[in-house]
Amino acid sequence: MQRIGVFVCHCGSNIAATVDVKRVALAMLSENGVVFADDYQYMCSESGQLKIAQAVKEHNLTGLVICSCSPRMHEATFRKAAEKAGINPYMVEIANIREQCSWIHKDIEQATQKAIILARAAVAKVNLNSPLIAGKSPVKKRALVIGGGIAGIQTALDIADAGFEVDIVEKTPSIGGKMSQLDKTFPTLDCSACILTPKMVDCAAHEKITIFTYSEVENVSGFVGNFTVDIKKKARYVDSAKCTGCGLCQEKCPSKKALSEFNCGLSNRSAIYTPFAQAVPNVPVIDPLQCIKLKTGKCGLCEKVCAANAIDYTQKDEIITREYGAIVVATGFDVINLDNYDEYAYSQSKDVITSLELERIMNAAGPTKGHLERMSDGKAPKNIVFVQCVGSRCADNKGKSYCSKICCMYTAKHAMLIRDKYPDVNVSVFYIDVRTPGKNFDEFYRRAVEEYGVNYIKGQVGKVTPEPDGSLTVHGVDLIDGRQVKISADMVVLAAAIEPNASVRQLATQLTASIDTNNFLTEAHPKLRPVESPTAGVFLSGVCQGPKDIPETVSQAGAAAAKVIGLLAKNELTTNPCTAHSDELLCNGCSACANVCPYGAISYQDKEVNDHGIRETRRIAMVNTALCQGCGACTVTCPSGAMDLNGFSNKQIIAEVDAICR
Amino acid sequence: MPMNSTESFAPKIVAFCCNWCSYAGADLAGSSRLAYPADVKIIKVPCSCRVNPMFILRAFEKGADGVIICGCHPGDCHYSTGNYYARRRMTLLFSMLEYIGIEKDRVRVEWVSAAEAVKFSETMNSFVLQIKNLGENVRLGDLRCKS
Amino acid sequence: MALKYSYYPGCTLKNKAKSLDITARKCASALGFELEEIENWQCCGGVYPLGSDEIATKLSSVRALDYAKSKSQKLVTLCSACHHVIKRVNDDMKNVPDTRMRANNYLKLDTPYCGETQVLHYLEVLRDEIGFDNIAKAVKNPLKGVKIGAYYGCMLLRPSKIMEFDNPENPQIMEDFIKALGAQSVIFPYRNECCGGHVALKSPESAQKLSGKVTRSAEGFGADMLITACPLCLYNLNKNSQSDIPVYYFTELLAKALGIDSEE
Amino acid sequence: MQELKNRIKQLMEENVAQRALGWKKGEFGYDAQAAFFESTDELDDFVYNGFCGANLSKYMIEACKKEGRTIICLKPCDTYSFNQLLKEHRIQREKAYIIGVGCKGTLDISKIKANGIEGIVDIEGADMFSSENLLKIKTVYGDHELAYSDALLERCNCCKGKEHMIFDEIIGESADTVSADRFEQIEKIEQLTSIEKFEFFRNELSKCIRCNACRNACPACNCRKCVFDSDKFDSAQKANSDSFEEKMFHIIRAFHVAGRCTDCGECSRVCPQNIPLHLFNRKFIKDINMLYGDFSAGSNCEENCPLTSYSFDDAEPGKI
Amino acid sequence: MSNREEKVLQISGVNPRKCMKCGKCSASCPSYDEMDIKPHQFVSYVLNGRTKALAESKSVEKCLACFACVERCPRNVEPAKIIDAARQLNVRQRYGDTLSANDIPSLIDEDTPQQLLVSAFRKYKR
Repeated sequence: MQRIGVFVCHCGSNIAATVDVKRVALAMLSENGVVFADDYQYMCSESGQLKIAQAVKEHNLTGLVICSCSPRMHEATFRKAAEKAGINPYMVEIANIREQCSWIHKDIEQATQKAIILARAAVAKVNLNSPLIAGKSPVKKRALVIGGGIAGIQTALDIADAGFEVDIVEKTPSIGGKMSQLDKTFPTLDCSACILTPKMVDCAAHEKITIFTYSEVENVSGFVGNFTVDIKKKARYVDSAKCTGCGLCQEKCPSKKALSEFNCGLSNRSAIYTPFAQAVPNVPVIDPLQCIKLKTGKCGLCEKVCAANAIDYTQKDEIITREYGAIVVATGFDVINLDNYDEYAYSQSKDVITSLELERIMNAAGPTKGHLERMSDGKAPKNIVFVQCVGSRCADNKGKSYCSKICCMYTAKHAMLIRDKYPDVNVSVFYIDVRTPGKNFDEFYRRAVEEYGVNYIKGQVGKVTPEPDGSLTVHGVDLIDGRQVKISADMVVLAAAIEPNASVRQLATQLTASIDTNNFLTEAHPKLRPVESPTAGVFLSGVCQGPKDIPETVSQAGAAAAKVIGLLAKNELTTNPCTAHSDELLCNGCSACANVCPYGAISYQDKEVNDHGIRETRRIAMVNTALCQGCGACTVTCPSGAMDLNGFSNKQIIAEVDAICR
Repeated sequence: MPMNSTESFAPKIVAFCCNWCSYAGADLAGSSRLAYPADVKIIKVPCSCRVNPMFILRAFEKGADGVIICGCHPGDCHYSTGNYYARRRMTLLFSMLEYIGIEKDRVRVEWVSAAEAVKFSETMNSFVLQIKNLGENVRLGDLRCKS
Repeated sequence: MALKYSYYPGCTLKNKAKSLDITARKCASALGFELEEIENWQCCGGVYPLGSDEIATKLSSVRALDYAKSKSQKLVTLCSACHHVIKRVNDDMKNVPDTRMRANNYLKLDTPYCGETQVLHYLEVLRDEIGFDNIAKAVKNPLKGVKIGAYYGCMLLRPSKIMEFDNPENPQIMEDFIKALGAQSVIFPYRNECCGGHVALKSPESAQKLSGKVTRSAEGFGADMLITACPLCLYNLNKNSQSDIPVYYFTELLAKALGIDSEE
Repeated sequence: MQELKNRIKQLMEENVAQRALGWKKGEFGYDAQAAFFESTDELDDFVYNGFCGANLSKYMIEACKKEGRTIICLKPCDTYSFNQLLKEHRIQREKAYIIGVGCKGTLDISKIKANGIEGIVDIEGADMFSSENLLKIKTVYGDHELAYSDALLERCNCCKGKEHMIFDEIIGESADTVSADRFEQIEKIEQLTSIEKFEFFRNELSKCIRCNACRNACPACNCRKCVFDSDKFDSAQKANSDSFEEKMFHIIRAFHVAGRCTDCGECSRVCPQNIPLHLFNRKFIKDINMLYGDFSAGSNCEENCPLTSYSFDDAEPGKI
Repeated sequence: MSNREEKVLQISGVNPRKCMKCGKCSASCPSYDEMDIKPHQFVSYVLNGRTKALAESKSVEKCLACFACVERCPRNVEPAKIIDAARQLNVRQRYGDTLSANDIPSLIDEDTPQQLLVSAFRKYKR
């Protein structure tokens, strides 16, 4: 028989304003097993925890029920408090009377009644709890970073600097990501390549970092501290060990019609290519869809000119299996497809471009060698119009509901840079709001207006019409002036919304990390655990978690690294004791449970059992508690009820059902 | 069903929520103050695949008027595959309940992610309404109805 | 067996836009489908009633839709206004429970009408059921060298969520149609901007301003002529745009290309 | 039948197997029962006729605990259960010598009695291997005749097929007995209104006396200890007639054997209250076939049970 | 919110709170210059209790029902429905007739399509 203490938290007025906490405590006194019940202002506070310790001592408690906020919030707190007070931490159950009661109900009577029932269910459960001891599992001292943009690079460098091995898996032929495509960065107007390239080189040179470019994560299994990951290294057709990076092959390659991904399709590249001059590794790849040799068997020019003999047309995709203690997702973003926004004529005119395309046009290594030119006729534009919020802040199923966060600042940057370099060019910016929270951000935007004379117009653009003379008419509105505005422009730049890289959907499934309705990875807690995913051992870095600029990305990358370092620094992890176990007297050995176990945690042994005096050898299911994650799939599959789950046993759940339905 | 009896009838509704998605979704509904009727009482389970059909039958036997199971969206299960098994089990169980003449609207499975607070609250509101329209559960207490 | 459709001509096609009706029917039989005029059809009202509580103004459309349902046929329209009204009313009957319930309560049909009929514009029939490539094959007098601007106007395209006719900002169907006839299509940005026809009666100055923009844009891009599906647009562009650019119904050109005599 | 008996005798004498698992004649001509024959002498009582409906597969669990090998006689439909037990590791293949016995359908004594035939003393013509289609029934009130095919169990009218799924040798011919669609009854019930369905099942289930005959006969109900007998689920007091298990017994049992039930029909055959219990199991089979592709439990030993597998685009619960 | 405002919202089915005041409707409106109250202002007029002014505005008659604002509104607010609801308010309160059958002969020519008359009566007359 348990001796249960019930503690009802007021949570200031969060609970007490809607739930009559005293009545809840009083009601619990008549519940089976309850010997003590009390209420208190803040149970999670130090004095609240002290109260628990005192009650345990005075009333010889064996189990605790805390009626408070969600167990996701403070279950760990109360378990620790119980342990301190001398009770097994798994003898604690939380009745969630805040998120599930006081915060969603207004009627005090109703809320109080519901709180009593929730508490009753928790009491019924604790009556059947038994002490659990957590196990230990070792930690593989290596981290995987998925994505080699600035987020992945920074995370990898920080982890490696702490002395742990890191692998970076990057989908494209080079690390560098979106930042490598940028020309200048706000609000300091640093040259993007100048600050990124050294970090890329550091990564390549770091003895603790292994870079797998042109590679993808194929499969993930395991759990925190013990992940096993299959990495697919796509065939590069170039031997990285031999290649000297001389670039002759690219020069000689006769197939030069492919669109350069790096230049957003604004220029061409050869079939054998490195995406950009500073690529890391500086080893080209052969695009099999473009290569004449791979398509027709003829050509082979690159092989002939390669002095290092690095070309290998027979290379195949390769799967590498590696083990990791922690995984960081840093898959970044892409610009949305603009098909839903044809009113801006992006598909109808070459002179309507996205801001990322403008970055390439402004960049000295870009398609126009850094000269501001129209893509249609190479002429220098005289009137440029920027349109903000294209596809952001949309509630119409065409675009994204969120603010892409970086557009206001990069548009101010673009406007300023253009006005600086080409003072005779008129620049107008249509905006809905200018959002500039960030250090020196608003000052930066004001400089664009005040010092550089950028014409900011509050209002959205309705349509861009290409005119017979090759110009573009921008039909907008100036809401402050109360007039429709028509601007004849040579170039229109769209601040297209950003979205998580498409690969994240599948990756989230592989990692069992959850994603939100916009495909951003969900953090474990939006405020308190922003760089951890809800899946232990999986961390988030950069835009894959939500829109952010470079400084924020780098801070988050460092934070994720710190979390990884904290994890890898441990030699072993405490495992969840809520694992499955099978009753050897009831087990039929039928293998149904092993069929549904996602972790391969169930094996079978021929074991001699003593079933009420009958000794016989039986085939019995055995659970490896280091592998078991406690999902419970096996328990339902088991026809005889031999398989049960610690912490969520059949009897406990049924007791809760009974208590709720009573 | 006359309107007034629907109004005064407070159904007993048991909601099994998986720890990783739906329970978190319920928490978010709470912190977002998205109200749903107090008739819903949540039982936390690690995964929707932990829900044994016996729990559901048990709830009905003990007087529940509706049972809803919420889990991660298929493909997003914290344990990779749990909800796929749950989906098959519940599909068959619900079909059986309908087959033996239990109103199939008394049971529901809904996939609610940790981010879908609105969906959680809307789901619970609509489920409670659905159960109120059905009225009290009289059939599934004891199928044999022995005196 | 020839494809048969329930056909809703609408008031203008029986009067000022007779040639749209006649050429459409003749081309249909040449292309192997038949337009069976709905018995006792009533005027659609010309404008879709936007008020969410409007019922009476939607009933004539529902009757036509229900007629097509009873014959298990798709309903085909020609006039942009009729198409707009009937398509949207059909969407209400399918997706707006309140409208569906009240309209059915009023009409007291044998079985309630719940948006079962598929509403197609004649152009959609050409594109989706006949196929522009088949039309190209049937062309006897290719309109070689003619530069034609397709004027869509408003009502076929918007709101795209309901009309589902084509990309509302960059449509393709009429251009593909023009190409099928062997002519050259001229894309001009005002092809989906309003011509102002709706206010031609009481604000002719507005109608002049707006329709002028349309014709100037088309001429600027080198169009020799415009085609449209809407009698009101045709009227307005002819009368108010102060341009001499000829405007035809798309079916008139179709008839010409197919070598069909468009006289009655 | 004699051929079968002789062959068993021979196998035992040659020490191929130590015992046989077959049917023993009962008190009347129509109540043959499953039995172990430990010696050739005991084989005198061995019978194999239309009243040997009992599916012997489940007895193999017991046989596997015994020394040596056991000859087991399996009708075609029984082999499915045998396979299923093999798949679940409940029996060992090497412990069995399987004689697949031909089958022309098994008889339903209540169907015979339903023809107004009472006081039965003896029934002739029930031999499995004879091609005669006539039952001669001696009663205290005189003699009756009935076509063999008119007295078949429902399960034989919608037989899965007369092919043995597993065997060491086959003795005797089988005859096709299919005269009805297996899912016809299920479909009929599905057509009823909710209230009609409920009334139908309530009426049937209220006859249940919880004798557990269905559970005992069912080859899929092979748990060492049934959940209804352990206290793994119920936190409340056990086994009074009001208990949860009592009320939900048949639904839970059907769910426990879903995907494993071979539709052998033993549950309905042995029910003393004549409750058509197979209607539950067959509903699951029908749903599984429709939703997850045709599946026949026990047709082989490899295929995964539909409830321990899944596909990404399975139907959503409540939406079929 | 007064009766009239509620009525407009009910007829239009529009949720004015969804508007983020981007002005895309006004940027898209071909009748913008003819209107005294501009499309992006419609929601404010309803929310601020000035529906009467809206109903009496020129905009009611100037809307071309071209649905450009509906199509392009990033928030699904659909301003055209608001202005039409304001017009409906007039029509239903029986002072909205701005077209009489007697005017027609002077307004038409031999080519005027029936469609124009039909829709004009719907627009200008109860």
